[in-house]
Amino acid sequence: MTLRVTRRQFFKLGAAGMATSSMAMMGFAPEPAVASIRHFKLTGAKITRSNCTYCSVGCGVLLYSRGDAAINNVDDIYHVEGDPDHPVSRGSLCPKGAGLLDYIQSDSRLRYPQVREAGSDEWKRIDWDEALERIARHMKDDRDANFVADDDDGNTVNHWISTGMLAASASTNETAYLTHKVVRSLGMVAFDNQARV
Amino acid sequence: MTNHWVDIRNADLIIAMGGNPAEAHPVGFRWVMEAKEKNDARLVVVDPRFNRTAAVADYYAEIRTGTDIAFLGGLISYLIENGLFHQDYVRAYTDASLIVSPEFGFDDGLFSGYDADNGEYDKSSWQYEYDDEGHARRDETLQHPRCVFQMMRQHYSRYTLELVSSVCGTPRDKIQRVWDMIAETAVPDRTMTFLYALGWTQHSIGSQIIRTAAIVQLLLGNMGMRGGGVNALRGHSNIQGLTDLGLLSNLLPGYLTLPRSGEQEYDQYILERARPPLVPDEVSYWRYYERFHVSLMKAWFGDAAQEENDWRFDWLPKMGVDLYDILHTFERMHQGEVNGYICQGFNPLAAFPHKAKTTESLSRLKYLVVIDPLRTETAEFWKNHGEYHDVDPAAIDTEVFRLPTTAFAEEDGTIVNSSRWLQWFWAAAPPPGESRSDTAIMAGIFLRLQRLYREEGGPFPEPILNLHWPYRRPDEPSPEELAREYNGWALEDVFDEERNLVVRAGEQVEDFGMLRADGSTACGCWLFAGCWTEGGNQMVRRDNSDPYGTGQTLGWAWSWPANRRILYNRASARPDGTPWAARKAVVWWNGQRWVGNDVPDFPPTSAPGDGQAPFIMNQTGRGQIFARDRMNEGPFPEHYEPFETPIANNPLHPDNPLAKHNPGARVFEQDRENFGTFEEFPHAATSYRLTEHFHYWTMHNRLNAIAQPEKFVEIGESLAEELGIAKGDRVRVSSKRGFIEAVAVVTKRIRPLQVAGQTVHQVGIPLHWGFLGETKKSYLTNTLTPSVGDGNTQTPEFKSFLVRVEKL
Amino acid sequence: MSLAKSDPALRRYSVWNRLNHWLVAISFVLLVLSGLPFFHPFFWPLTALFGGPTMTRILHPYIGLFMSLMFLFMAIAFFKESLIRRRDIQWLKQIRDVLANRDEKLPPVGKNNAGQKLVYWIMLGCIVLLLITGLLIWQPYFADAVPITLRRLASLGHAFVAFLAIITLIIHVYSGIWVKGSFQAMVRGRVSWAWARHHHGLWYEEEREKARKHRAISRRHDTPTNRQESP
Amino acid sequence: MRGDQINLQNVIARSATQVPSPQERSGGVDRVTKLIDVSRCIGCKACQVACAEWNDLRDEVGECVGEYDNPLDLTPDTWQVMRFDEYEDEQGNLEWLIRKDNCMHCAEPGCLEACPAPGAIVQYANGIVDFNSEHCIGCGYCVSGCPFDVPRISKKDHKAYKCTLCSDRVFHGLEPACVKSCPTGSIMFGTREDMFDLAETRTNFLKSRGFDNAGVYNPEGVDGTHVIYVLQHADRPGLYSHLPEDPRISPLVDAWKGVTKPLASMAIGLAALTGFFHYVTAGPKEYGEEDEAAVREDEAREREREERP
Repeated sequence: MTLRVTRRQFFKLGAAGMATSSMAMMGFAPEPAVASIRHFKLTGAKITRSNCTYCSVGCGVLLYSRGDAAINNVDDIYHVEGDPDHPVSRGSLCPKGAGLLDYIQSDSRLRYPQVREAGSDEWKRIDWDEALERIARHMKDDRDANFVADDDDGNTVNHWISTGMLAASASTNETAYLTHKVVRSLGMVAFDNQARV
Repeated sequence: MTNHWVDIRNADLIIAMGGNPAEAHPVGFRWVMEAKEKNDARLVVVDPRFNRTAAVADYYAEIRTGTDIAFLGGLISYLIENGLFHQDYVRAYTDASLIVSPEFGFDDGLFSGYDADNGEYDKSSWQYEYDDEGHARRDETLQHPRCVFQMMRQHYSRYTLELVSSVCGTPRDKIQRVWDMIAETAVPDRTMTFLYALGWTQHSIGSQIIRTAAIVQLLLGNMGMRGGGVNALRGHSNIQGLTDLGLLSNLLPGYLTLPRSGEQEYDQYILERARPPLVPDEVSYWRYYERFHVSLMKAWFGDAAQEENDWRFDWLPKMGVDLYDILHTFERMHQGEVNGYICQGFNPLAAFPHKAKTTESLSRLKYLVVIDPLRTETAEFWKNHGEYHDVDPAAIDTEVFRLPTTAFAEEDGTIVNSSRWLQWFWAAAPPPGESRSDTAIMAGIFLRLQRLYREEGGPFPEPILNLHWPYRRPDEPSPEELAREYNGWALEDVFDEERNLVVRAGEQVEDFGMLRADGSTACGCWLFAGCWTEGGNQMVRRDNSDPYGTGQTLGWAWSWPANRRILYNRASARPDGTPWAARKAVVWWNGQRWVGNDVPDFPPTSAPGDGQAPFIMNQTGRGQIFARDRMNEGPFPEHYEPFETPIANNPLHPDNPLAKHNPGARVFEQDRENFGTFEEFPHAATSYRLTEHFHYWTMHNRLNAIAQPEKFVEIGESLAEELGIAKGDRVRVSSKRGFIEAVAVVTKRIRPLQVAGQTVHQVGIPLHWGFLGETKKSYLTNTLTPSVGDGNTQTPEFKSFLVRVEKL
Repeated sequence: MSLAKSDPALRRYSVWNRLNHWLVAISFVLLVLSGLPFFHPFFWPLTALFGGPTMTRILHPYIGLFMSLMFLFMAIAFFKESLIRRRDIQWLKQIRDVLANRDEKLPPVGKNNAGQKLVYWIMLGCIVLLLITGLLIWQPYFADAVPITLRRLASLGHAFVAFLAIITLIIHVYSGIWVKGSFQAMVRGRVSWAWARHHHGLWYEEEREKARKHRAISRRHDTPTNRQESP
Repeated sequence: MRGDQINLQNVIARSATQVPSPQERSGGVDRVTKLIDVSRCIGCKACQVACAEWNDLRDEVGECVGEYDNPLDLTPDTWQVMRFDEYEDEQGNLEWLIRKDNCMHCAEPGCLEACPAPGAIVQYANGIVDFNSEHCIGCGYCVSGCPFDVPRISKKDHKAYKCTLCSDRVFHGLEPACVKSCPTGSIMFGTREDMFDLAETRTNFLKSRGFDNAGVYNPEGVDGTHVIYVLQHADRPGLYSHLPEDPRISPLVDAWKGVTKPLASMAIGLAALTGFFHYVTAGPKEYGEEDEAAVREDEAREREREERP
């Protein structure tokens, strides 16, 4: 989409920049150093098309990441800006969208499963298998104990209302669909999402 | 949205009411600015606050929160009495001509059939008058005293300018000015659009406010038109998708509904929903309900769902009550009737009304599972955060799991924006640490449960053991597989009536028209059928060309239903099939079929002569002015005061206490005790979003924290003067349910209102900030809000409640 | 203190006077060298002498503070002898004779002539102003606190006063070269009786008087060691 | 490739530089301009956030002082701020005037004129005035020089910072970050000509909506700016958080930077020269034989007086 300098060129630029600028420090500044412009931070970035998942305008965003998904590299998103092709947003973003980078990289992002035991005052790190096993066990015990096959009027209801779930209105349709499928198979009806709040 | 974001630019008048698009949807709001500049449109804001939208509006009128029905009801009366409505449209495309049952009545704020003891209506009388074929009687002249038009006229005749002004607190000249501007769009070639959001929904009468707006649009002939419509801007990025996919207590994907406990028989269940036309020969599309239902059951239970076992009707849970919504569930949780709760990317402690109750409720759980990319207040509800959240961890026995999940930037998939576009996006980087996708987490939990039931057995294991799980990686179904599944595919070759092959076994269906009720098709969400066809993934399409210059961009992503961009667009053409106005044309009849710049929302070959009406999802084929029994508080919207109102009674029915608040609302006893009175809490408060933040996420982002770092409340200059509060002072805002402290923003933008002969001060309370993240620690706004919901949807009344402001 | 053979007979400046003067002189020159680059790009390469532009910007004010302090001592030491007298006016009126070396026509002067006194007062004024204006524009310490207009005024003032001081300096230095023996005087502190008589007649008389008294005292308890001999 | 626009010599003015930069190769280089239509601004701060994100700036998290403004003022880490003003006209009509405040990129930049460090401030042929921190010495003269009070000196590195009009993006054929993000089209970017055409359209639109005094803010005092405003009340810029009525480079700065310095420098040289030639003509000032003789007489006289019993 924009200037594509090869990496070598880019290093040259950098080196030249350093040399000339340190000369400039001595007061004997050659023209180029003095006029040198800023390095363009998107040079060589990988661009991924995405959508902002804050509000329901659904603006198109471009995610710029360092790294080319090579096996020895952990790609890292370092810049986000609007997708000019998107018919609604046409490249613009609101302050939330413009700040998406700090959400992706927020210090508040969780990194591993944790549990807070009853009455405890702290989180304890656990591994995924333990987390999922314990959760499944909880759910099964509760369902086994409280599943309602027939209500007081003798109607078959086959529902489980002693465990509820809130689904995420920022999750994908695919997540939502699978979640719904699973939830109903368990007979859950105390089920909701942000549509109400 | 009935229309879509870009279509707003086709409007001649934009009414921002019950929403603050510049604040909450700045980028979508661009098209309002385009309409102003390119279409010479006017922007009018009717809101309690002179907000960011008002900053660029052509006209602003203040209004008391929660009184929109009065404002619009008065408008309806004004339009009718002055003949300022689209006569032909109303006669042909609305139910104005249908005759209402003689049993139906309305007296001093209550409709017929009210049971004061249970606070419920018997809605049997809320019907049309039917002939022997079960078809509604009609009077095309609209003169019959009981035709919907005359009933409506009579109903709103009470909403005079004087009354509206005294209810809303809006000066008469301003009301008149707004009404006049709206009336100008009654002509065929001018359209007005309503932009609303949670400023309308979050009231005990929210749904009815929106119904009133819909009636106005039908009167003006603005439905199905370019630049018209009733447009819900919606909140979260995929709130539309989750609603479409039915992730609500009583829904199934595609607005199919779960059976109620009373509906024991499958046939009865279908009959109830496969609605026949109430006017001869209308489309009444829901008549195909069974096709969608059976296809869903095949998608979920595969071969286990067969005709002989009613497609496993019994495997669907049935509703014991109308709704197990959040208020209902947290009430039961508070009673100790709920043991487990799973929050997938949801922060109820911050997001639900009456925080104290929420905290107590969560504390009574045995286990809580929080699946989120971020730290949330909910996940740490057991932790003591000092004055902001003062609890004793030792006294809370809830076991809490916190599972890290991917953020949008780290996953593939689609979200549905409020234009109903399904847009596919791609992952750009791996998630931090051990985070997993929500699908992997749900699959992980489910497969373990399935194993446990296989090994240990347990009550009613069949749906769990037989859930159709065809995924290549059972522990992490791919978005592609899931998308193909909700699009639907043929299990056997499908033929039409003339035995023409429609779709081959194993192929993806092209649209919901291909679905069948005989088990030969499977479809996870009929509404999304067509999003992933044999032609591939339609949701990745990126052709943004706009050949007609209408902004429809049919080649961009995929829009439900059937890639249609403007709903009810048949109504953009006259009954004879020619557009009402060239500059508003969407679809038209070319002699053989319906064509246009959008996908026709109509049977493509139904000739104008056949006389089918445009609102094909309705049994009447017409826009419903009269809601029949579909609403809990009445077929015609009526103004009722918020449950916490700054005035003594409902000015419309001063002598009927039953009609003070929404008679159809559901209120739990303990919550009723927690309502405050205006004697004790004199200030009318409303809560809302700021553009710099998104709910409780962005406070975790440094950039947004910098832009709006600390909690504040907005107070009008006159109230501030009264209370001796200066800009920047710290104030305490209390309601019956608790208090918060924040910085005072003293502003000219909130003015005192004269309501029913008294002065009412309104206080604005942004909902953002909490005790986590990068911003200054703060109290949660929902400490203050009341736990009562809309009569139909149970959406909490976040927008109108009472507080007392004090200087600290 | 020790005397070299070559040192003339008559003492004009004490050790402290001389050290003080040269500390001021050196820091003044450094200030000129570090200040000129900011005065005009023409002098920019001078920043190299101070380890680059930024270092120059950082050092300049500190040198300034030091010089101001040193100058204060000197100002006190030379205060009395720098007071302008009536005869100085006459001397200034005859400045042409001064420049043309027609010294015989000049009225006798005391320890300092009017020119030297003027240098004293001009420098005193300049340095006070430079100090004040300098502080007002001193980044990063005080500048931010100063109202923008005042800051602009100060920048202008600092430049202008500096110019004045530099001109004065040039005159001062040249006089040192021009008037033979005076450079020596500020280096070793001593001048010959003849030099004194020629350039500072009145001061010469005072000194002779002092010398006479001195000899009288020394004769009473005769100790050859401290006998003072003139050439 | 658009990257060709990177031209390390494409500088029309450099701070502290007497000789002109290469000017010939300006063919086809358009002057760019950023238009800020205040009448379309909703104060959402998208531009503010986009600016910080693009320039890798993260200012301190401040506090609320009772208004929407935040950060309250420009800082070395905040190169633009939104300034909110509630204005009630004579009829009591309320207007919420929200102005994006940042470097105006003057055609005659006071900062550049005041800067003593060669090349620390440059003006590119496209009109952008850019700070080159590498050469900034932190003297703060640019602050004195700016008629809009824009540059800020960092407490971290004591260098001056301000909006660069995203010179890096512009040189690569992109619009500045703030412009791209703007949701309402309040901020527009393009060639100077196009922006003035657009400004006219927007002004006429405002006039058609009853803002008779709508107009463009492009102060002549600094020979125009490369950031221009469309104002509803162009007759009273002061309404918009004290936007200067008639900004110009302070006469003080002019006096200080203008003629004074070359003249003074010359005078200094002259003074030194004068001295030299005086020495050549008049020669040194020395005492003569007569002084020595006189001294000897005095001594003789004294001696005989003292030796007399």
